Amino acid sequence: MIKLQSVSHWYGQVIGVNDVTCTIGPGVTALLGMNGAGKTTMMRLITGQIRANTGSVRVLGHDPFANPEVYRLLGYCPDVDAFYETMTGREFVTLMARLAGFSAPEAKRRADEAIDRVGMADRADRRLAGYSKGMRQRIKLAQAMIHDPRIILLDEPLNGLDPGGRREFILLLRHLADEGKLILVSSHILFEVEQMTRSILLLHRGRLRATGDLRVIRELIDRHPHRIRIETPHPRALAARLVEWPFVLSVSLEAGGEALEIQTREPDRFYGSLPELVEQGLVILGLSSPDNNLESVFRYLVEA
Amino acid sequence: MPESGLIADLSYRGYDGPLLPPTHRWWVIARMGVRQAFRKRAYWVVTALSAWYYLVMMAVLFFFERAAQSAPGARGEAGFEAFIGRIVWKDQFLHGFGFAQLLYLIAALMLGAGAIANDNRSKALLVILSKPCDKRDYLAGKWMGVFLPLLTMMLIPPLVFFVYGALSYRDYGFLDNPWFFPKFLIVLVLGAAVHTSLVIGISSLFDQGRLAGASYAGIYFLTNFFTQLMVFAWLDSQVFLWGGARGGAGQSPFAEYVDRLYYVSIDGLLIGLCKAILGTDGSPQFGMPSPIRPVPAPPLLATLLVALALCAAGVAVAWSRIRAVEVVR
Amino acid sequence: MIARVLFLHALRDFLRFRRVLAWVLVIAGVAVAGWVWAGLMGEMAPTDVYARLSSILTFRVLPLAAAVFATAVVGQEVEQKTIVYLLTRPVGRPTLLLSRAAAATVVVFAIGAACALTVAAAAGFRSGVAGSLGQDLVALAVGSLAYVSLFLVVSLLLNRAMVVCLLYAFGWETSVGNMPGDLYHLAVSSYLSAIGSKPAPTSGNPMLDLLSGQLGLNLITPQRAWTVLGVLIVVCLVFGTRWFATHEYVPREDAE
Amino acid sequence: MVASLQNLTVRYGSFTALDSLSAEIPEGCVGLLGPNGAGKTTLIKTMLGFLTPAGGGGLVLGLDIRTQGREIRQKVGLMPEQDCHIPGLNAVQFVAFAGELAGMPSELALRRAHEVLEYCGLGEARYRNVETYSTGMKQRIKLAQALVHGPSLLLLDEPTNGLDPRGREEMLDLIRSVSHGKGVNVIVSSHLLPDVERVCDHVVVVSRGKVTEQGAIARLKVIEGRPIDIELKEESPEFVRALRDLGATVEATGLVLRVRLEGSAEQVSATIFRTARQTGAQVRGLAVAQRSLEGVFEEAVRA
Repeated sequence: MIKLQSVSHWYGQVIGVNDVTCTIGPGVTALLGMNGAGKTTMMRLITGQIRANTGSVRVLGHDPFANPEVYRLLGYCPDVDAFYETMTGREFVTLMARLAGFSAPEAKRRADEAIDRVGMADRADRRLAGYSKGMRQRIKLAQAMIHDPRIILLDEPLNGLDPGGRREFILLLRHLADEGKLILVSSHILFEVEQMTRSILLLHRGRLRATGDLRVIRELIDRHPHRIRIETPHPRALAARLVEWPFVLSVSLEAGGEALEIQTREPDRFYGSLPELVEQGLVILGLSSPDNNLESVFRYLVEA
Repeated sequence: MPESGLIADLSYRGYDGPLLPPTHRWWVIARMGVRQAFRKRAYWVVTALSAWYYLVMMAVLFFFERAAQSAPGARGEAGFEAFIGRIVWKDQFLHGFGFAQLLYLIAALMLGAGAIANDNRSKALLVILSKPCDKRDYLAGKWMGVFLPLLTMMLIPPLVFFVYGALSYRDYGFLDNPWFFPKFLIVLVLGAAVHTSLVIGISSLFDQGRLAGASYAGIYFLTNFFTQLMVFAWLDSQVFLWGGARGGAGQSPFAEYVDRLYYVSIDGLLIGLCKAILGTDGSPQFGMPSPIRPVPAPPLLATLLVALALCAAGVAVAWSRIRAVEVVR
Repeated sequence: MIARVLFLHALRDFLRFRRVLAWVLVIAGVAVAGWVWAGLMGEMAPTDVYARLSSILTFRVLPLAAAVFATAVVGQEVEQKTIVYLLTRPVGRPTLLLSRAAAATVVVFAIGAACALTVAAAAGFRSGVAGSLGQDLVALAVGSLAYVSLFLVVSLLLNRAMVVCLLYAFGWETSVGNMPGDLYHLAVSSYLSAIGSKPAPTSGNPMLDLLSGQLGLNLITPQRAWTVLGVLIVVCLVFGTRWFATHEYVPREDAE
Repeated sequence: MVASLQNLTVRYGSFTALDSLSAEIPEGCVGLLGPNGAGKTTLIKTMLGFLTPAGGGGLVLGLDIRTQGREIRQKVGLMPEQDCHIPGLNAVQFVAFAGELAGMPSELALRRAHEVLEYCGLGEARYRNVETYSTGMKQRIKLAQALVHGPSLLLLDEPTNGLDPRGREEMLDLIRSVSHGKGVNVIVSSHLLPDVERVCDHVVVVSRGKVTEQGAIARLKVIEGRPIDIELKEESPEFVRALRDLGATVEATGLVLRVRLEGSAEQVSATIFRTARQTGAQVRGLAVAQRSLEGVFEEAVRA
């Protein structure tokens, strides 16, 4: 669907994206990165607002720059918080539908349906100037999916949504992904992204740092072995036994005395041999892996 | 060497220093305005430029005096006497004030156009009102923040000329009636107040300094344009009285209003105010003889009322436009 | 079809209440100036009064309106950051630019025509004024198109376009009419006055001539004026659309 | 008690933003939660004396919100949700100006501005104009201008909004270090519940203009009957069936099973590991089940 071939782009001497090569297929993919890592630049390249200085960008086989063919199949929810403030939400979405080439009645119908889908049906007739951030975000979503695009790009879509709104949005995204659409979401709220997808695309300082499934990437981070925390009434006894296992790199006892933390590069073997210890009378009350989530993976990958 | 080893705890600590009573916050905002104005180089450039009439006048006087002394015998001296006789000292301040109007506008734009407009765009009110300030402090502070630098800018050139005049031309009657200078200061205060109120009022209507500046300049030039029409209407009636080319029968219905309509613009009003307060109709610039009679001064009370009305209007517009805090549900 | 939607959206945006109010005030100012002035020039022939006023007032307001609305076609959208919604629609950029420019031209012409009408009313609709008014309306039509396309190109190239356009209109064009030699060929207004109503060469009052830019000679024949303006419009629009279609219009990446 | 509000009612025209809302805000760090348009921002504005309530009243830091608005705002630091700064100033000038506005003498304000900027991690960007700041830095300088006059109550409206993960972590550390042991009470109004969980001890949930839930987070998260959450490596129906045979009630959602089993914690965990080994399932997570804050939020909002 989307193919980037050694793409670079810079504004003056500020590097936006530097030699990125990747392909993005259907389903939900998360575009992650620090502020200024090049996420917005990449989004603008794919939506054809800017042109790559080197390399090529292909969306559905076409060069997206100022290309109406691509925009017929692409929906974009921009990161800028800007609107035609004097219009109402419904008018704005209807206008966007008309500009997508629908007739007046068809545009009205689609607008009402999209506004309903983002839960703004009762508040869409007020002027945009008075909207809260969450409401503006929903209107932006509505206009992004009004013309049944095959690709939907969302730049910081969760910004300002309340928990209820975010849950509805994630369900909506999953539903759209099930219809075979390609959804690229750039977001900073990692614990939300984790609920959306496991396929990530991590940019750091303009370079592509990691792509693919989160779990696989986590395995590949060998510089940071897996940390596993165990809550037990007798940490020292358990620690003595764990140290004997060859695949346990380190064991550290927490000050509170009720828990210990081990580091291992082979989590599978560790989890597999734990039950034996329990059978030999050692007690494990709690077992968790503090860094088996997107937040830690992100932190490890973008460490200076 | 401090004997006991000490690692300071640089984490957050509260502020327990003195806190002034949460009143008269407007002075803080005004001082910020003044500080920002004095920091701008362009401000001083405009101040210097606005003194050009006074500088020219000083140069003219200086060279005439030199020429008179170097010329042989009494003729040179007499020529200078005649020249200086023609000069009405207080009118020089009127002309200085009149010729600097454009620069006063530029200063007002530079100081005031963005005063509230840029605040609207950057939502500065949220910061200011979350401190112990309210709308009154904000408006008063902003107004003074523009008024004080504008008044200083208007004040410096005439002050310099006054000192120069008082020192070197005392015996030519410069200080015969010294009361004209305090009156002139009142003119400057009113002039600065009118410009400040109008530019603050217009600035509050926009959220971009540039647009506010463009609108105020637009209004200024449009009304000024109107005064230009009156200028040559006046010249035309002069030429006519003077038996000029266009004989022609009756006089147009507006002839007698011309000298009033002449003042119907921002700079016209200020010049009118200056004439009315100084109590002069003005006299030819640079002491050059000229057949055209200057436009007579407008009635003092009427001009004063119009000026104060403009000030009130500007402030009222600004007050109504400053919404305490965007009420967003 | 989409062009019509763009045209109507731009029209609605340009004719917002606050903007219309501002221009109504301007036209009111013109009316007052015209009425007062006509009163003063009691004995002058109405057509001459009309022609004089139209060159001073109407053909000054036209470039002013053009400067405001031409820069709003693209410049304002970029500044408001709402350009992203237009650029990511399945609409060719030329259509986008031209339909919004058309809306701007229509609004500018409307303002110019309103000015011309008030000035004509001020000069009294007596003999001949209607004729020169008609002539002026034609000049205003082609003038608004010329000014809008010229200022559009300026707004595409520079981001501080409004100031540049105003300087051109009020600085260059007002003074070029009075300059010696052929400098007047470089001002749109000279060509427009060749097409529109032409005030009598001199009115015997040097100041009046200075103001209405009559001091210099204006030897442009209407035919040449039409060709030059036509070329100017075509060149500006073609260059503008090419430039708009090949360049990036994106709010500046916030500095890290 | 930082603030006590008695049936506050605020109306915008016909819309009732706060509907006789009563709340007792305890010391320390309190999370203010609620869906869009529930009245959170209105509550903050009323506490600061921006809006005069149609009915009811309250005290903030012992000062009456109806009459002593200015005194409250001198003791409180507000970090607004929207971006806001004073145009044309660099960071130090801006924060010093905020200090002077709060009543600090100008030279003390300048010294304090440097200190607070250093503290908020803007030490090296202190002389740059605020317009050139990134989203993260804009959030920090908003916190700095709220802290400059040493407030005893800090109101933070969406402090971590728009920050990247590292920025969010640093902002949360900042808030936690200010609110614990420095004598500064903090009220965090946010939509990011995990952030609130990491920083706050108490929570007040506002929905449709009323307080529908309030209390210590720890207490609210407890589920009666202490069920155990087990996370497996892959789904294993045999494991679930084996547990059910042992009389446990099991609710499976994806890889996580919520198990209720009689017996002490040690016995339950021993049985779980034994069954896992027998059925070849691999247990990767074992914890006492807690209601997520989102769960608390959902129930409070639905009420």
